Amino acid sequence: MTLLDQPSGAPLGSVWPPDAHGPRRDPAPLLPDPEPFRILGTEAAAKLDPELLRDLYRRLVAGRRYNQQATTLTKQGRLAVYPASTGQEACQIAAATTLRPTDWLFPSYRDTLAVVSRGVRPLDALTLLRGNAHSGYDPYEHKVAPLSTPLATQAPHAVGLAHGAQLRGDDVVALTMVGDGGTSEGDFHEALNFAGVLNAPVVFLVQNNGYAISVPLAKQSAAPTLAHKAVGYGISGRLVDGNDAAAMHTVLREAVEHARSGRGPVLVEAVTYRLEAHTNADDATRYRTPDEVSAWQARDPLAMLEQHLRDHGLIDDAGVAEATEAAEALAAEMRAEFHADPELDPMSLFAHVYAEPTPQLREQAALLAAELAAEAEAE
Amino acid sequence: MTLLDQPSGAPLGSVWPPDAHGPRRDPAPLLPDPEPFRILGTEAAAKLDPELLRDLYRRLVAGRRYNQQATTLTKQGRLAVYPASTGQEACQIAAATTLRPTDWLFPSYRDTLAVVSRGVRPLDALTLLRGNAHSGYDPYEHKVAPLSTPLATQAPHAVGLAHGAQLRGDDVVALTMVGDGGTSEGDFHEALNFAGVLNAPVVFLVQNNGYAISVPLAKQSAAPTLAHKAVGYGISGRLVDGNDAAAMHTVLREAVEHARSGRGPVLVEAVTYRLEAHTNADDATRYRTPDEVSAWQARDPLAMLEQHLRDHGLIDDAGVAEATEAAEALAAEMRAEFHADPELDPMSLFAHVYAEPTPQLREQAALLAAELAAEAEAE
Amino acid sequence: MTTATLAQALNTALRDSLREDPDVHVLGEDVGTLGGVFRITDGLAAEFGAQRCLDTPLAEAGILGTAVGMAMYGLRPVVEMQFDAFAYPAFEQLVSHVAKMRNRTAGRMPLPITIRVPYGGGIGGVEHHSDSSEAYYAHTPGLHVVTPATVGDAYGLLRASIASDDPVVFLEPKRLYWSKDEFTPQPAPPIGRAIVRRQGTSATLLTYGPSVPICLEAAEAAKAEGWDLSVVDLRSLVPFDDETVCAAVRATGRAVVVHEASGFGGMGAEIAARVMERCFHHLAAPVLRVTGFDIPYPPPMLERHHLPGVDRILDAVARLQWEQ
Amino acid sequence: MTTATLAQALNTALRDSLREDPDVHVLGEDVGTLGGVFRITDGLAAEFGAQRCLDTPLAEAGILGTAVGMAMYGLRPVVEMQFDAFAYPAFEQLVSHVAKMRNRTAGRMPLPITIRVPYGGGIGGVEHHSDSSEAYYAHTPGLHVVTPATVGDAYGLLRASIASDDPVVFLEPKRLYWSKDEFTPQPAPPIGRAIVRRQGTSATLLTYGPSVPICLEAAEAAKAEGWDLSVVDLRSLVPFDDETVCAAVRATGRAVVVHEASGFGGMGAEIAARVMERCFHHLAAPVLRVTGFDIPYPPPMLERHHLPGVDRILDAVARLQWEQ
Ligand SMILES: Cc1ncc(C[n+]2csc(CCOP(=O)(O)OP(=O)(O)O)c2C)c(N)n1
Ligand SMILES: Cc1ncc(C[n+]2csc(CCOP(=O)(O)OP(=O)(O)O)c2C)c(N)n1
Ligand SMILES: [Mg+2]
Ligand SMILES: [Mg+2]
Repeated sequence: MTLLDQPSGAPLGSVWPPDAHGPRRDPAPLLPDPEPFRILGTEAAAKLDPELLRDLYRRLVAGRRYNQQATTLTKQGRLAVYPASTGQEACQIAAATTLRPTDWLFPSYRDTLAVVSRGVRPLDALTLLRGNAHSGYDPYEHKVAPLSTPLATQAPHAVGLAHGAQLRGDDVVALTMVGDGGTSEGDFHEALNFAGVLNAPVVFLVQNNGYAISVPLAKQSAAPTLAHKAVGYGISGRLVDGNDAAAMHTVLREAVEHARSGRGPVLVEAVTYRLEAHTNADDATRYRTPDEVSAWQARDPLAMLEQHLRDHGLIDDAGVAEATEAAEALAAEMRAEFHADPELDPMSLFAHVYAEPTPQLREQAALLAAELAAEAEAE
Repeated sequence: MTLLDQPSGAPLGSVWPPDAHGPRRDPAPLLPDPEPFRILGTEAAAKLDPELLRDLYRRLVAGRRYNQQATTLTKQGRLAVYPASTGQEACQIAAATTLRPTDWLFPSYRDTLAVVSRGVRPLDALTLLRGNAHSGYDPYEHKVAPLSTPLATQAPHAVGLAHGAQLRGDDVVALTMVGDGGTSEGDFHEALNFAGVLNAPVVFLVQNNGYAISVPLAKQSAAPTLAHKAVGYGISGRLVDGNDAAAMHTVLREAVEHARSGRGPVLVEAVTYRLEAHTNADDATRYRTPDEVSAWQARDPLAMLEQHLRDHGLIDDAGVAEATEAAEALAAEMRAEFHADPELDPMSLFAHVYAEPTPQLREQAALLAAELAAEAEAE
Repeated sequence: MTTATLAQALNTALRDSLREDPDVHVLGEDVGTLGGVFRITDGLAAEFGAQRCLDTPLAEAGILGTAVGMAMYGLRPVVEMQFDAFAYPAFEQLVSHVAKMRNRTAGRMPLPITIRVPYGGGIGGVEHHSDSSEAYYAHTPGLHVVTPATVGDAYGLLRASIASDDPVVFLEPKRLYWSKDEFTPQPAPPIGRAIVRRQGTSATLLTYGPSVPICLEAAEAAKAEGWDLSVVDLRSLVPFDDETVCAAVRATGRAVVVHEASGFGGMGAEIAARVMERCFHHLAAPVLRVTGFDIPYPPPMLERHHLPGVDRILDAVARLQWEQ
Repeated sequence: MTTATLAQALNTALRDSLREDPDVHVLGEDVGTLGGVFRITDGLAAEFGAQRCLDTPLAEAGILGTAVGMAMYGLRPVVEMQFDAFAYPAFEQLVSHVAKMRNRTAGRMPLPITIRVPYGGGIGGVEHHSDSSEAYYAHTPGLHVVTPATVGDAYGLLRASIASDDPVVFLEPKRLYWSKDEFTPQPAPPIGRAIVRRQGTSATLLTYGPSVPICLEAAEAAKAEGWDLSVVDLRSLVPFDDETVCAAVRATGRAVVVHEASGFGGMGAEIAARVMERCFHHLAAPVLRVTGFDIPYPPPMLERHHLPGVDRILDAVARLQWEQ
């Protein structure tokens, strides 16, 4: 027996001075379950509202179609690049549907489906990836921050917004989405620590899809689970099956209300899988096997929920067809919107650098205007 | 009962695809004891080698005197600034004495006593704070990295060095020292995560002295203990009484050999207290009470060990006097060395910016040389 | 008319801003109970509460990132970075979010954040406590970069920065914190206006922040050499006041740029380049630069050799080709 | 004599370095199994093993900080930053440690680290994938800053950078990765030598990296206007080759600096300033700058308006006061 697992000496109280070292909390309640929380295939499933499940199903069908259509648009050159969330739709949808309209979502580049599920039009949610502007939607309209590309940098923003809302007495919750790779960034750590100290109403949703581009989780972290990181910040950690739409909805709803009730932030690790390549530009065959992918296809969140609904007679062919139609309508809308070329105004480059353009920017804008005029003449 | 403490569904194995998500480790062995490990005042104390305890005592006496002398030197303008480790000497000494000569120490600005305990001359260890150069010792002579001021930035260096040593098959351990405040920095997180993934032989010693300048731990972290952060990186966490010299030595020795044996990095939180102000320039009365300080004076690491030695007849007045004399000799040596003005060569500013000065630096050096020549003439 | 130090003027500016606008929040390391290591936030937590003047955990990216979120929600955060070099951990948040948020949201999400950074040397600080980092910020579109040199400007420019709807990097010349002057709190002209501190005829010194007093000293010393120097205090690096600067340079036909930061790729390069672009045929000599050397900031006992001083400035003036 | 892309030349340089020196280690995000998102490290993990070409966790400060420790132990790390903007999290490690370690240890602890950064735009990247960040590095004493524009230099300069005992920020012009040229691996001249790519008589274009081919194009187009332009490829920003640059400018008496990065406080400011300081009386007109605008890098569909193109360069040449 080594000292590293030897029991400690006398209890703190007996010898310790008035504590300058802050409260020592019991870690037990903070630790996640050893296994991802699941509902489908367990007794708990029966307890759930069938209408909720049908709604989740319809959203999953539409979400899957959205991913397919967006991917197709890249092939047609209508999107510069698209990081699909195919296989992660249950996470994407729960992230949006468990929030109130007054809550805030802080998505990453992969989370446009969550953004769309929050009410933003696909055309606007995908503007960054279409390439005509950096962001297509008004963050305040649907309370969705711009897609964040620098990994984990959006996490402290969520903490700051939640803190600000708390200062104003508003019962707003901020939910931020980070990938398994993003958890390695310093900003992830600093955000969780600030959230813990400020007791800010934030939910950190980590979509652990097994890879950061080509790097598997085993090279990313040695943690028992990513949810175990919560204890180091004195916040609650939850581990959930990210492909179980019912479990995702239940856990996130619980986490959001936990945060809203003032009981502190929550870190949720959703175990899921990216069925497509990192983006259309990536070649996933370089770093993972077809067997692995097909094994995860067997746990497709959409198929799993449909199976459950059919097994329990909660949906019939008509219901499925209806969901499919709605999804096709969404896809058709996307095609229509994206096949029109965006309007571009080069002079807009100078419009929003500052509230008022600096004298230097005015000079530069004049130069570009002259060039454009000359071009126009030439044509 | 909320879902956040509801047990999970079916076990992982039963439904999970071939794991793309890395090993799921049992967190139990990684969790620190609920209370700081102590030896003095427990039965374990009797088991310790008296000569070791006497040696630690002599070092503590000298360390305390070192801190006093350095503080005096600031009053005499012989040091620009000094962050005393008074009250933390047990941590400082154990950090040095539990390492082999081939191991590496990565200290922060407060850890000059650890540096001196490693064999560096006080004059050289304190050069940064004296102000005549950025660093006074050859890092390779005693295997001590330069004092690091940007908080936690030295932690990834320790990981990289340990990783490099491992690649070369050398059984070198790197020990890095960070404060409680430093654990909030992103670099601390990234270093622990890299160490966990690379299984690098690193010991992270966090001296939790209750404050980051004026900010108490409660405003720094909501973690059960800082040692609990270890589990989020899949490494072992240990909590120890940083004022118990015997416990510090025992735990760090154990941690160092744990790392050396390839069983992975260790995070050690030493609960201690900074008895002096942050530095001589700080006014600690602005943020803490005399009562708090005196309560901690009652747990003075030096007094606690001396008490133990006397109670068990392991030291007599002669032994104490001997230790005091050695300490006075050290102080005298410091006074002698520091009261001589350092030699300064302005031209050295250009000497080590690059292996070879750039043409631009040559021009600039010529300009300064001309100025100095003119000055010399003027005098 | 009372007198105050530059530090006190900054403290007053923060207090007045906190009083007038409930959305203003101060946050940073040790800004609350302690009042900041330079005491710039002294007494604010006591008067406005720990929430309005928040002691944060020790993580600069987290501090600035949190401020971004607060600003998104409509607050007006004022962030203190404890020292110049300790703002570097927040560099990604600053460059990739703070500077760009208004632009990437087509003006929908402005970030009215003020980032206070004590900068520069001359106070005997050990390494990492004396950096002049203005060039990093001035080269980053979307940021305003402001630096006061007088007690009055310290107040006026900080008020203007906090009131600005754009992010402002507010660079505080550490070594001037204890400089005293008569002081009545009053608004400054809008950000972006340089000011001629001394009107001369022979040559123009272009400078800012900690180097302004040294240039004024040099101008006095220059009289003995028969030179009557103008001194321009830029006050704002971004936006840049070409008008005032070029007028002052054309009036004398000669110019020297002075700053503490390393010269190569420093702010002085931009100033010299744009002045020569705009005033080429009014110049009798090239615009020269007197700056810190291209070396890591020296240890305290050697810093005086690195910092631009009166003699080095006068040597440069002497090189302005008076013969031809 | 075979042909290769610039990307392949870089890959060959890494391979040859790994072969010749067991202390050379490549580390970064996706550099192993994948071979990097631009495939610059393609096949290296297969040939030298996962340890010599290491897939790291996703944390740039951690990557660079780990490389610092490896270099302290005597290794020669070559770090890949995946994109320009994603090097910002490592800024503190770069400025406060990598750039300063040799100096602060009085030469005892040099850090032979090469930091590869794909930089610049023109590839239709979304925000944060097209930054030109060279000015931040060039202003940081202790760093060498190198950027190749040709297939041959890509090989030679990367070999020289890895062989250097000083830290080198090696900036790879993304948009030239796929440019092809004849290629035989051979050593480059030591870091710090600019090269005249085209000898002209009327004016001199000073440029580097991604803008070199555009300047050569502009020089060809300029013939029609009756201008015979010199084109200087700097290759190294730090150290800077004043000799070659000034000679080329004096020979024509007129100069334009061209780069992609925002102009204000950009590398062009330093180049223009030092050329005018040194060549003032040889110049018939001020040195002009053609650069990116002072705006956040635009979205893909608008980037062409931001980037210096042939027409904008020729417009600047036309403004070089040919009349007077
Ligand atoms: C700070 C930063 N470094 C690197 C990148 C480049 N990059 C984009 S996505 C990605 C992998 C992210 O993996 P993960 O966090 O697991 O999210 P996922 O793509 O799997 O959804 C990387 C390295 C980035 N966007 N930001
Ligand atoms: C990156 C960085 N930010 C801020 C500082 C300024 N600073 C120096 S010491 C200190 C407090 C450190 O507290 P802690 O880590 O607990 O160490 P202690 O001083 O208690 O030993 C701060 C904020 C710094 N040195 N580095
Ligand atoms: Mg992932
Ligand atoms: Mg502390």
